[in-house]
Amino acid sequence: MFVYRSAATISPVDYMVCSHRLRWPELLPWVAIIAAYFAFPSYLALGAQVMIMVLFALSLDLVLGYAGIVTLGHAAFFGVGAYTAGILAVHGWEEAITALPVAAAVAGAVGLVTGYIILRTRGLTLLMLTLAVASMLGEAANKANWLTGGADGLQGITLRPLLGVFHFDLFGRTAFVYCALVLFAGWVFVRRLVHAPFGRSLTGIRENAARMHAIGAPVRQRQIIVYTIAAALAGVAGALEAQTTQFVGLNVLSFDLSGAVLIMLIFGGVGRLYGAFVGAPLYMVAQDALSRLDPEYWFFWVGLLLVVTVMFARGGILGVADLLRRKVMR
Amino acid sequence: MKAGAVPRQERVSAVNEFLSALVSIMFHGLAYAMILYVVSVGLSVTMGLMGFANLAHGVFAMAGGYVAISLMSRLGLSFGPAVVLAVLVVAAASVVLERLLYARLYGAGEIEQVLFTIGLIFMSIAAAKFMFGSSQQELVLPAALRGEVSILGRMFPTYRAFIIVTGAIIALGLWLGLERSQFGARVRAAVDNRRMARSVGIDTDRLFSLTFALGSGLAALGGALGGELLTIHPAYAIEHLVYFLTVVAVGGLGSIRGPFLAAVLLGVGDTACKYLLPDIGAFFIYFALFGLLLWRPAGLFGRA
Amino acid sequence: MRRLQSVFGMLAAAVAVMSPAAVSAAETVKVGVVLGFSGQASASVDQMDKAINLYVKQHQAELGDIKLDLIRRDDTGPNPDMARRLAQELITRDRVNILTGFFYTPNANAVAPLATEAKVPMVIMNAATSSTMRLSPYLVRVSLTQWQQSYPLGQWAAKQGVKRAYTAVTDYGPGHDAEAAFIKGFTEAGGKIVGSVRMPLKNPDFVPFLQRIKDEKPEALFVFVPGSKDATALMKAYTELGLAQAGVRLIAAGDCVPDNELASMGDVPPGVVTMGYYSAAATRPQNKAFVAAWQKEYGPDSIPSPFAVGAYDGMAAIFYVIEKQHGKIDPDRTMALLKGWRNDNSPRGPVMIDPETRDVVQNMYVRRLERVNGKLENVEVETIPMVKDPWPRLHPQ
Amino acid sequence: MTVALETRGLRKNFGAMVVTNGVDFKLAAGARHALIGPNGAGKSTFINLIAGRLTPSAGSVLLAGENVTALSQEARVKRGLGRTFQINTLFANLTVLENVTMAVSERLGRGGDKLRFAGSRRDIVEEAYELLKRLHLAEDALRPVREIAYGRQRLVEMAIALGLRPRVLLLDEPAAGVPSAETAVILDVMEALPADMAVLIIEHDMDLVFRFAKTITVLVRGAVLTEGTPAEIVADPRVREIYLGEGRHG
Repeated sequence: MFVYRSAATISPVDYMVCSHRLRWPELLPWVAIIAAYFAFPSYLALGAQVMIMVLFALSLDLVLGYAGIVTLGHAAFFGVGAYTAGILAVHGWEEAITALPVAAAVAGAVGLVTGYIILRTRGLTLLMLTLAVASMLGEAANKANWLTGGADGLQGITLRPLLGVFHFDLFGRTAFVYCALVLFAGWVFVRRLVHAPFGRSLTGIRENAARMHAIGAPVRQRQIIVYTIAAALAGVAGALEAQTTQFVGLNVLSFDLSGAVLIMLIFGGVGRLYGAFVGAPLYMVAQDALSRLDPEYWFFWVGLLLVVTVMFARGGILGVADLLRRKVMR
Repeated sequence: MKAGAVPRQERVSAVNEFLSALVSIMFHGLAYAMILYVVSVGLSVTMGLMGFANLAHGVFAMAGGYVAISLMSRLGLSFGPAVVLAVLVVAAASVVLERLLYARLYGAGEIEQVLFTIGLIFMSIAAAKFMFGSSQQELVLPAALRGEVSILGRMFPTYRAFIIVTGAIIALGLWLGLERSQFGARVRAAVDNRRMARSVGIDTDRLFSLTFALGSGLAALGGALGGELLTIHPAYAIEHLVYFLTVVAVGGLGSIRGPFLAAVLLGVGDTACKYLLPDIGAFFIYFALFGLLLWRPAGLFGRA
Repeated sequence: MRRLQSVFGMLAAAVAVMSPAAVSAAETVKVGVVLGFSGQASASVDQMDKAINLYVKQHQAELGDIKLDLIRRDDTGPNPDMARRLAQELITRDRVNILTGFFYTPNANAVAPLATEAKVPMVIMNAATSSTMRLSPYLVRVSLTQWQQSYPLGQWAAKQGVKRAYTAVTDYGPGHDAEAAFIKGFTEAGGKIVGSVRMPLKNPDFVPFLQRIKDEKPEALFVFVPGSKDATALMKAYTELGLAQAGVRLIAAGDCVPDNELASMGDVPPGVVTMGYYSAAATRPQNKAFVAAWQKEYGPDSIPSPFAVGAYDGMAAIFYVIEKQHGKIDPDRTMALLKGWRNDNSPRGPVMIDPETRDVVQNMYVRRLERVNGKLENVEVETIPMVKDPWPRLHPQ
Repeated sequence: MTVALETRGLRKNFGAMVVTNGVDFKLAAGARHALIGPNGAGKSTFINLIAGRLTPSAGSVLLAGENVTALSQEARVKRGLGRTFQINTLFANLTVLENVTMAVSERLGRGGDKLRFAGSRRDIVEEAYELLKRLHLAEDALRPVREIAYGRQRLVEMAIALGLRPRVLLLDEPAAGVPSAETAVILDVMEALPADMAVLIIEHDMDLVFRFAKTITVLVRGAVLTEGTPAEIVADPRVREIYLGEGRHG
């Protein structure tokens, strides 16, 4: 994964030891987010939703990009997080920030249990089982009217102002800043994780599980752990969605959402940490723009974009960018 | 005899009721299963042979339905010829698609294939909506298939009886065809070992195209025949995707018999659950999927 | 690094392109329309959109030099978070004066708090859950509620002498409402429910459910399924299984027989009775004129559905408040005008807004599904005048 | 002699096909032992059974006297068993140094660390790099494995296994697919292995086998045909028969 071309001058050990050092392009998303806050004050609601999806896609990247687990049911955890935060708020837990760890814990627990059961399988079977988990939760949420509000959605979420000061305003300023800060924390965490031996070993599992077994790595255990962590992170994203929207509908558990986040991530580039930061905004902005231009048939263009991406831009946008850069440097 | 006569009568009627319920479940479950089978078996073969996660398989079924319906309503063809022609048209079109697009992704990862086929589904939904409008299309059945037919003293919808019989014939034909014929032997050889097949001189490119055409043709057949049961509308491919994939996953990739058994299990099970336990009817398919796949991760007839 | 720069450059450019244009002139009224133009219900939404366009075309002149700016946004289906974001953007960026549309209840529910906060009147053109109205004082509804049609249908059925009825509804919010409303109306009037079943939302096949009901032999079967494809599938299953011949009468919520879908329902046996607020076959002059105008615009094969009439009347209400205020929309004045608004020219007959609940009051019609000149039609056979939503009375706050 | 590795009545069948047929085998501590046999004799299966990649149908595997038959691959690695693969089984998109670091890191039980950067353990990287130097791979340290020559990839295979500092090392055809000019490097590396490490090698290159091994076991149709010193094996008429027989087929 890490191609160090400019490394000829320093010793390989030194190079590898500082491979996790922050390089300045990594700060670009944050510059962009801060700039967006001031430059587009009327797009803050979209911005908040984009950042929620970035966090969600980031959690998927851990599972899909790093550990190589293809899932069509990642919305399960997003939804569990969203309902947890929503239900807490409806029942009087109106403090948003402390609800996040609770949502993470509940979603993580669901991830742990389901991961433990389904991660013994591979390929199509695993794909179907991830789908089944999300669909079952979706059906359950629809059934449990008394708890979730069913198809009408969970109403009556009220939140106290953040830190007692910032209430969730109509322009989405608070929501934007709140999402940005949580996303930042999520990024710091995920970045640490993927640059830690654990993250490297996930890459190893994706690249070659047989070898990971042969060097004594507890492969399945690591997969379950990362699945759990990613589930918790997706739960946080879901909780953010519930809190900023102050509403939770069944769509948070839908196949559409699982598919959308998968598309966003692959679109941006898988297993690169920054694919989520590129794919989610681009997809959502493109969707927003296309659905304005052509409300009835916009998904045709999205579909076409997907096909073209796969045909000509494998590795997503960042993959293509990498390729171009390498060609230029040669 | 001490128990008296009244309970006995009740018992008889309870038994009758139970039997009649059982017959209903079997009948409707099988009709549903046959459609699922005919559509999914093609997916099983193509997925097993080419290792291609083709989520867009349902698009071909939908296309079959649309073409058949258009042929009937616009060109005035009758049901039978319309279905046959629809199958041929879709199969031919699918080969073009396979050569132009699918073939480039045979070596690609699962992720790319999933993304690509989701893209195809999106495009198919928009295209169908654009061409045929967003409401569902009515499949006008010939008079002979409408109404009810009496089987063993009970009335059953004729169309469903027809579906069951046709489905069974197709299943038998496929089994004989793919187990006995030269083509079948090649397909199976290629499913087992692609590199080996190529090295013994099987033209895998052609074989892939043919198989793909067969798979899509079968999907089209299922879509057109089953248009009254699984109604044809733009979101068809995505709405039934889970069911098709489930049949394939449970049946086992590359298998002919597997999907049949899986379709019967799921079709009858789903129907039974709706009939007997309607409140959890929606969960059945997922529970079944979960249980069966954990028990046999490679499917009932899958090659591990 | 260059790649990231360029990516974000593109992003910024893309966003900049979509920035709001210059602030509106005084006589411009902006109306945000939030509907699922794409997605599951696109067929019904298409009808609504056509009705909106038709109304604007017919009544444009009445506005004089007031400019009406309809801003359409696609919420893509039951996506409350998206609907809310779109509404938020319509309010904060486009500065709309009125919000309308809302096919799905969850979407309307998610937007309702925004209406309160931003004081933007919100005209619901479809979403039919009674409790929604309590979420904001800035809501009005011009379509109907489940209780409004299924409760009187229950009463009517019992009065017709039906003793034993079975209910079958789709297992989600509106279905639960319809079930509760019918059972309440039916049992209050002396009927007995012999069984109830909830059918899954994602349901490829209704036959097993109906087979079971057929085996139970009730006198009548009450059904609610969401419109469109489910309705057709249900009717087909009813026909195919010969429930009518077995003596089970089908009585259904109007949603099960959308006028524009009747052509694809095949040979539905006679005797199906539904309760609804609109039938394209109604013979009152307002409707004849409406259908004629519709077919002139969209072709002789196009038939308006109740969804269309909901949207059409929604536009009528919006035009009313625009004209009354000469294009200067004040939220509270708008709400005052809407409360008690009455329109006798609606294709569905007289319709008004209850000043208390802000919900629609309208005639409900008992219709028989019949073949007229070879085409299936909902023939109105009985009128229950000016029905209020019974739900608030039965569920006091 | 202390026994580093032992199998007792080890048996594996796939359906009706018996691939390993009751093998009793002992590997002494510090041994230089080769397992040879014609194609399809079940050599790789035998290695996979020992390593725990396959589960035996019957019989047992003992590591330093401990029965490990029921243990996972991971657990066996923790008990000092290392292996290479006949077909390169590497992290193709990672650099050579990363490949080996991964193994060292797992050996030291640091592979699951989550919140500490991998680079913060300089000693681990250094150890891996030292290993690369010993295997003449240092100049390729920062190149992705997929970009280096096949023969050098075979060395990475061994480097990864050595990064585990195994007491028992299983080498599955280390020179397979390597041009004969380059096998010398591989032999060099093998000869420089620590004396206390027990090495079991499967190899078709008889030259390599006879120069390296002190003991040879011949496996035919899943069963041990004979075992002895290289000289004894060369002299054994049954072995000659098999190899000449095989030779006739080309």
